Amino acid sequence: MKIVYFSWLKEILGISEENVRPPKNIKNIKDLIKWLGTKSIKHRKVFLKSKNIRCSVNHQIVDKNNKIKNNDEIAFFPPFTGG
Amino acid sequence: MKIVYFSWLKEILGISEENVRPPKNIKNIKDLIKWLGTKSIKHRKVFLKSKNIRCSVNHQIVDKNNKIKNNDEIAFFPPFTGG
Amino acid sequence: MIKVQKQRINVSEQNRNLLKKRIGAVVNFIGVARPLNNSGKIKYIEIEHYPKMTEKKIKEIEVFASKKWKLNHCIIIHRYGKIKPGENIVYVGTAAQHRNNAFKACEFIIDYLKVKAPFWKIEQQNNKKTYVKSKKKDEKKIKVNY
Amino acid sequence: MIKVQKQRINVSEQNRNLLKKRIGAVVNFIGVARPLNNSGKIKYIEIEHYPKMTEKKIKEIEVFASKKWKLNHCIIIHRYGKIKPGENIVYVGTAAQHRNNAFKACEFIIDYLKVKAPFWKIEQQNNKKTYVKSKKKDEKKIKVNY
Repeated sequence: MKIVYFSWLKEILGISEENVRPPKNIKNIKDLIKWLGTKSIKHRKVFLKSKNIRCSVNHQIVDKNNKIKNNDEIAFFPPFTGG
Repeated sequence: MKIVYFSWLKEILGISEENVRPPKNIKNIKDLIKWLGTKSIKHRKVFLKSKNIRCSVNHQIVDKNNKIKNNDEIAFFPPFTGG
Repeated sequence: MIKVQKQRINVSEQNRNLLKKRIGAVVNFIGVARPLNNSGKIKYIEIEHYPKMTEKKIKEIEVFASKKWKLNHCIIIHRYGKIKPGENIVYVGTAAQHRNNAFKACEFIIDYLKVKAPFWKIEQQNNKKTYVKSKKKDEKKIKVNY
Repeated sequence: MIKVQKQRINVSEQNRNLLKKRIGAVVNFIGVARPLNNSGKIKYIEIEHYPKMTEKKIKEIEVFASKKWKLNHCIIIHRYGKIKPGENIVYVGTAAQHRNNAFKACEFIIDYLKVKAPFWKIEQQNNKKTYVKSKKKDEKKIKVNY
């Protein structure tokens, strides 16, 4: 599973993407956020603020109950500020 | 008193302006329209359609009860169609 | 800045003018002469105006809109004379700190130009000359009085 | 036509493209990088985006707006990378038979770009880098769902 980070999430983590293999009980985005938050101090810092984090699965915006699969590309980012 | 015509009024009358000296009882635009309508067959043709005619006095749009004075510039024209 | 002119409007030049001040949002409207009316092909349109009144009326609209929507810059240019299909007729450009104001002002200005500025259009076809009629819809759209 | 690009937007060229088809009304919006924020002068902004998602999202907005407002032509260009104050960031151009549609579509597109397209802005000042926060006002403005 590929995880992609943007904006301040990328800056805090110091990486723009990583490949992870979450355990089988991680079934949706909410679970994934909890699990990712345990990976490192930096991850905890990012995912503690998860109310301000938006997320996409395979380039579609989804809410946090969205199911996830092993070969998904999952992205975490703050609300958009283009235009 | 200078009368100025635009658009189809100008075309029907064959003139773009004329100087007139209406009698003293012609006090407002409504009176003036009636009086101008008696000047010629062409004038009658134009001023019979006076519901579709708009009017300005000294470059200000006015309604037909507007008073008029001897040295006013009065213009008659259809509704605007610019833009 | 307002202008009533015979020659084509140089849209690029006007946009450069609008963008000179370092503002957040620029909106512009360009009205283009149509190639057809209900009875067929149009050779050209011809716009007549009331010179002594035109600039004054457009200036009033500019001043009102600039104040109401806090514009940093406002450009209104309207042509008269013969205009071929596809050529521009009118340019309205607004620049403001925030896009809502730029949009509202631009739309207001073109709405008001349509019903408050002394221009009259003729559509010239092969054998026919039509005095364009004003649209009731346009007059109804105008709510604000100034 | 949509584009996500690093280089400046050639507004004149895009307006010429919009005007090519002989339509009645052209509206365009240009977003410009501001020179100041609440804490002072901005040296430049930097826009990051999500390449695999950006064009897809913008295309969705274009298709929706073109259909809803019967556009003859629609151009959306959004930049990413470093942008200096006064430079353009985004261009939205709409061409339609009637001006109401061109205005509504243009405003809709920029509103949607703000909250639906995956761009993130950083403001770089002398000693300070700020991740720009999204405006609640912008999110509230979006009513239509598509």
